[in-house]
Amino acid sequence: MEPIFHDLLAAGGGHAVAFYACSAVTIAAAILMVMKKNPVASVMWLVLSFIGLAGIYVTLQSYFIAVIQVLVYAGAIMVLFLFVIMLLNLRREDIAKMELPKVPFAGVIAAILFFVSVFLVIKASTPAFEKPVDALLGEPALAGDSVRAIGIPLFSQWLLPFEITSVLLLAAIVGAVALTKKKL
Amino acid sequence: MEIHIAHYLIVAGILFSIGLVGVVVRRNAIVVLMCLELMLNAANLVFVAFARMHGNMQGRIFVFFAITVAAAEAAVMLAIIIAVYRQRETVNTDDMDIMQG
Amino acid sequence: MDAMNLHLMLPEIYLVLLGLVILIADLYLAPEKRFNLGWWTAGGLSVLAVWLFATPTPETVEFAGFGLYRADGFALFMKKVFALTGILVAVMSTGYLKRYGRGPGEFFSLVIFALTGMFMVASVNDFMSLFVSLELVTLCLFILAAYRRHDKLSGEAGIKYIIVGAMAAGLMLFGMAFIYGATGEVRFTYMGADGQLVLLSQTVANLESGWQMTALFGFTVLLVGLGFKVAAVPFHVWVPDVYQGAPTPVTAFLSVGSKAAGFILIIRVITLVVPTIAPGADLALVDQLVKLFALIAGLTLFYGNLAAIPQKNLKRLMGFSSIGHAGYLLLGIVAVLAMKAAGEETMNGVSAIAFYLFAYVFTNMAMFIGMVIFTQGSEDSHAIDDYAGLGKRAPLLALCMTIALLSLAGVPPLAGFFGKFYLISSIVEAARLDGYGWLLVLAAAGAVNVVISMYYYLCVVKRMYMLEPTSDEPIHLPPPAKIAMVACIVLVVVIGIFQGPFVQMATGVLATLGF
Amino acid sequence: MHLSLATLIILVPALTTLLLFFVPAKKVQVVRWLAAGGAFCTVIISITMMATYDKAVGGWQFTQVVTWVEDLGISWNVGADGISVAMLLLTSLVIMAGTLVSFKVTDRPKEFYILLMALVTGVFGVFAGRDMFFFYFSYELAVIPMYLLIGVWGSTNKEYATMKLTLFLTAGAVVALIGLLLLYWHTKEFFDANPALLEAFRNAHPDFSDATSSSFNLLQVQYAAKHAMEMGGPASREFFSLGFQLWVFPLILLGFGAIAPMWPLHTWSPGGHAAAPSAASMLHAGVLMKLGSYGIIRIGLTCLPEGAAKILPIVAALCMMNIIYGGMVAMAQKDLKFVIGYSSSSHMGYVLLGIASMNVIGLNGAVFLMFAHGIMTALAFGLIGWFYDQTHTRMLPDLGGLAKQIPFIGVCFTIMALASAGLPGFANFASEFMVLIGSWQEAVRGNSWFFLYTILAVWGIVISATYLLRAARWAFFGPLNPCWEGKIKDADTWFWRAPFIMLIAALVLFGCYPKLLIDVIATGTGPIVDIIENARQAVAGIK
Repeated sequence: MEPIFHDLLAAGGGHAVAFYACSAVTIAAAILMVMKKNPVASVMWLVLSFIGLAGIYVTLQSYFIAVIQVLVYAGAIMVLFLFVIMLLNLRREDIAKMELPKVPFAGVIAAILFFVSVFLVIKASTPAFEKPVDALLGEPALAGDSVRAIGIPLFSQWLLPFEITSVLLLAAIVGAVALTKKKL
Repeated sequence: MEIHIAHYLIVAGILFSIGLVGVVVRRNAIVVLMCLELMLNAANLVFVAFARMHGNMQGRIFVFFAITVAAAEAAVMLAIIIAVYRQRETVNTDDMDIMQG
Repeated sequence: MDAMNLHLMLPEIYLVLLGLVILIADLYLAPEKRFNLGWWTAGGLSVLAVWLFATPTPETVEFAGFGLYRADGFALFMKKVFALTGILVAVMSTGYLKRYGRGPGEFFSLVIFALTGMFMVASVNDFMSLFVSLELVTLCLFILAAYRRHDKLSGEAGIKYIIVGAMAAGLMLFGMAFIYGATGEVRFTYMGADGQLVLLSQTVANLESGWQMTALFGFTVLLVGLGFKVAAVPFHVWVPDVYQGAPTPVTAFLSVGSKAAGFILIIRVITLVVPTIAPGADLALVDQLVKLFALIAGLTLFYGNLAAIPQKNLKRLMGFSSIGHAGYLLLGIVAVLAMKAAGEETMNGVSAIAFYLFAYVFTNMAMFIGMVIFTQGSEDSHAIDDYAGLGKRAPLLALCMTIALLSLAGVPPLAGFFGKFYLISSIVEAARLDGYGWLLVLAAAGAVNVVISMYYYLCVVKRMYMLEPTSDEPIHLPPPAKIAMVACIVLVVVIGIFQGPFVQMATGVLATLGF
Repeated sequence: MHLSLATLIILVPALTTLLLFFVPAKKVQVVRWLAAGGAFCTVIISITMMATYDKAVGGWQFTQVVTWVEDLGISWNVGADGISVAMLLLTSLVIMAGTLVSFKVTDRPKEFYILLMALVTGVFGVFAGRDMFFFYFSYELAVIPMYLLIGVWGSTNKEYATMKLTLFLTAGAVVALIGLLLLYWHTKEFFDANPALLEAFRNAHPDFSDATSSSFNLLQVQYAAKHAMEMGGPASREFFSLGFQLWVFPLILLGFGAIAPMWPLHTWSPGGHAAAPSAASMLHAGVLMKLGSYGIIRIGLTCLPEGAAKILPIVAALCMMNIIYGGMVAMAQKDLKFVIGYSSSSHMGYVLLGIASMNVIGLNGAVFLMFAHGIMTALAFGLIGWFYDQTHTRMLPDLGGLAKQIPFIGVCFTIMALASAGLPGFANFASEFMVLIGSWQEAVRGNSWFFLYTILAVWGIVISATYLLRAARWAFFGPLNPCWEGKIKDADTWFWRAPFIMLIAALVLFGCYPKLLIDVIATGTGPIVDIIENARQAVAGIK
């Protein structure tokens, strides 16, 4: 599958089109996710946003990450969300109204400030980011974005965080059970 | 039309900010959690973009761990939400104001 | 460097195994015997503590886990702090859980897993392990905070904590991504292309200015994320509610363990990733951080201590006071940063923080053990007025809590006094540097806050000794908790009078802070 | 291990505190006698120090140095010079009287004595300490027990008064702390830059042969200050420049001035005295307030003489506020303890004036007055406590004619009032006279403001005579208020009389034969005056 994407992206302007399309989908879906009053709709938009993000990963030639993104996020985590929403069977009035009282207002300002600072940093460091991404397409270091290329360092050099993650998942399982099991 | 790393970073910045707004504005705990997921994903995007630029694997492997952590966090948060819902039949964070300073 | 060196990680392996043993033993024990798991935990952790205290402070840094794990003096010191915290939490939880009556196996295994995370946090040498271990800590604490799941307060605390915690995680991740972007590396120390050991801070120092700007942004966002963990203003909002709502032993664990973990990481990032700049060079990068942290430290000090004054609930008061203490610890961070900005590698701030945390463990734990003992019934409310006349109802308990409060306020001859003294001394030292005279204002803020905090701590003492008791019900002091509390108090006094060996322990961490 | 007397005098009350912890609370007599025994030991020790202090040699004696926190240069560094010997004697006499007077305390006596002994440990620590950290440590140690002593055993608005007192004194302490830390780091820099001088210091002081550049040792700081000041003009030199001293000296002055208590930082003191139980206010007014002026002399004058030379003349104006304003307010008081409280703040003005005049006789007078006033005010509070326990009022209009009921107390009180008003033959007279002469000398030397100050200070004595004699007359003479008829007991056994007689004896002894004490004090103040004289010449002419 990789060569197909590769060829598509390498075609004149293909990369830019793919990037803009995927970004537009991701951002629009994210905004809608925040705006929608019904949590079920929010989940759906978030799924779309994550799929768009997977598309962006593809334009970065991180195919394996893109697959994981769809499988784990769009597939597993979001199903869990939907499942909980259904389980709780929220009454209509509980489906939160969106409002902008004073405290959240500060949050919006904080978010804008945050974005502005990201933007300023990027602007200030532009020369550093100058490398166009599509020019990198053929560079050999990236040819190896396969399961193998990720797997080998993951199980050798980066084994330690991997092992910690196993404890983390165990703790999460124990905790989830301890918090929700009816009889303990 | 050339796409630079900077473009990706700006997309990530926008996503992160949307997530931040959502966390603060939304009152439904589940939606807040979704917004938090969005923030983590924005950070993931920065990692992948920079990994692409540096041409090394570290950024991508980091993303794996980030996704794993996000999944675990989501599971725990949903568990807490269920526990809270059982007590008071709501997941609205505005109603969580028993404690006063 | 490129070896697993499992033997260095034995404490962590031991902890994971201990957690698993508790988890499995829970299945096989009769229900009424399950509460003994607390003693298993305390026993297991005591073995670990003895082991750690018997380990000599390493002379050089040793690496394990393919260079992702560093065994150095600072890590060892912090692991001692964590092990002691764990023992005390286990002791006070046992009685508490018996009253609450559910889930000891899960509770104690989660405590141990959180400790595992803290141990890893003390030893991390790269951003990936840092992120994963810190999340292990906070994830366990989320669950523990919400552990009284039939209690509304506890659930509320859990939700608030997890929202803020996950947000902090997002910020940290974002910051790390930018640092990675600037340097192309997530390890703090790594083998360079020429086979030499490279410190990430050197890499940052050698970057061109655009990338340094990116790295500075990364530091700032990362440190803001860590600011959430240590409860620095303005990222403190979760503290009072979570402290009040969480089960009291968990509050104790949070106030010491989580805070210490956050400070370790700030120190690690500052010593290993933020570049030291030679005198005369362009100071912009670190200088900005000094100013940022000085501001945060000042705000944290004043907010925490002023907001504590009107509190009616002791747990909430402890929450605000812990914000105040975070402010004091941040003074040490500012001192370290200022030293770095001036191109000096003396790190008195780090040993002051280490000493303060060590003293803080016993002081705070004594206080919380006292609070756990005080609530006889299963309810977990701590209105300060309930403590009226405690001096007559339970003289020993009142005495211990008074000493703990006075130590928190910084009164000699108690441990807290010397901790504050040491921290203020380190910031005055930094103020002697050229161009950093304004740090004296921060030292003055630290001094003023001694007075403010003295006020609200003494208000609690006043209730205990100067008012008449509201109830005549005698307070039963269960022997294990009593012994633990008195031991803590004795240590508080001993550390306060014979600081020498403890200061030596704290300055011992400095030798291996770099490579 | 050999323990010097200076170590012993700190350890004895500390050990007494510790022992008291293990005495069962029910054994009240054991508790009392244990505390009294501890206090008695300190009296013996301080009298021995007084008797054996070698005036010909002078300087620090009874010294002991034990490393405490090596990494920071902190040591258990104690000793006594002329000033310390006088102050230690004062403290031990007051605590002796205080423990005896407190035999009346029936509410939780064990805790009471524990706190009293802890407090006095701190006081001894300050007066015998030669290490800035140890000094500060002891100072803070002395402040906190007072909170509980007043809060639990006190009266009259005690909760407010005790909180105010504690916060004021803590605030003063932390301000002084910043000054001390600045001195510490400055000294370290100085010795780092001049390693030869560090070597010279080590050789000059065999006790400190392993001294490093970072040290809280007061002697080392003084050594650094002295040599730094020989290295160039006040404005131009690198270390201990005038600018530095003008920064740090005010910190020390304000910090210790809060407890001294310097106007306008005195507001905690009258209320605090009034609320405190007898023994606490005896210690508080008698000893604790002296910590402040002692700190200014011990650290401010010796380590920062040029700053002191510049600032103290200005501070003298504040002393006038103490003397005159304190005296006027005392006149208007109805509550007897408030009268004495304000009079204390007024008398401490003389001490500060003596310090501010910066000459031999003024400084000697100041230290002597610290001693005399300490004894006198302890006597006053002890006496007031005696009848307050029975009448439960100290309001002058409610009292009257008490001398008929309690003649012994009445006589003692009159003696106290006369002593305080400056009747010749009492230590107060001698010391206040010395302060006035010192102040006049300063005026003659060229600072003409001191003419005014001296005249005002003389008037202050008249004011104090007025309110004290008025208080004595009101409370003890005239017709007896019928409601006290047969209700109050006099100090009718020698046991109860002992503390008062002891204090009066001290006042009379040193009043009639001041040379006994002044000779000792002079050995301590002499070197300080030399230092400050040099500094005054150096800064003369600098604006």
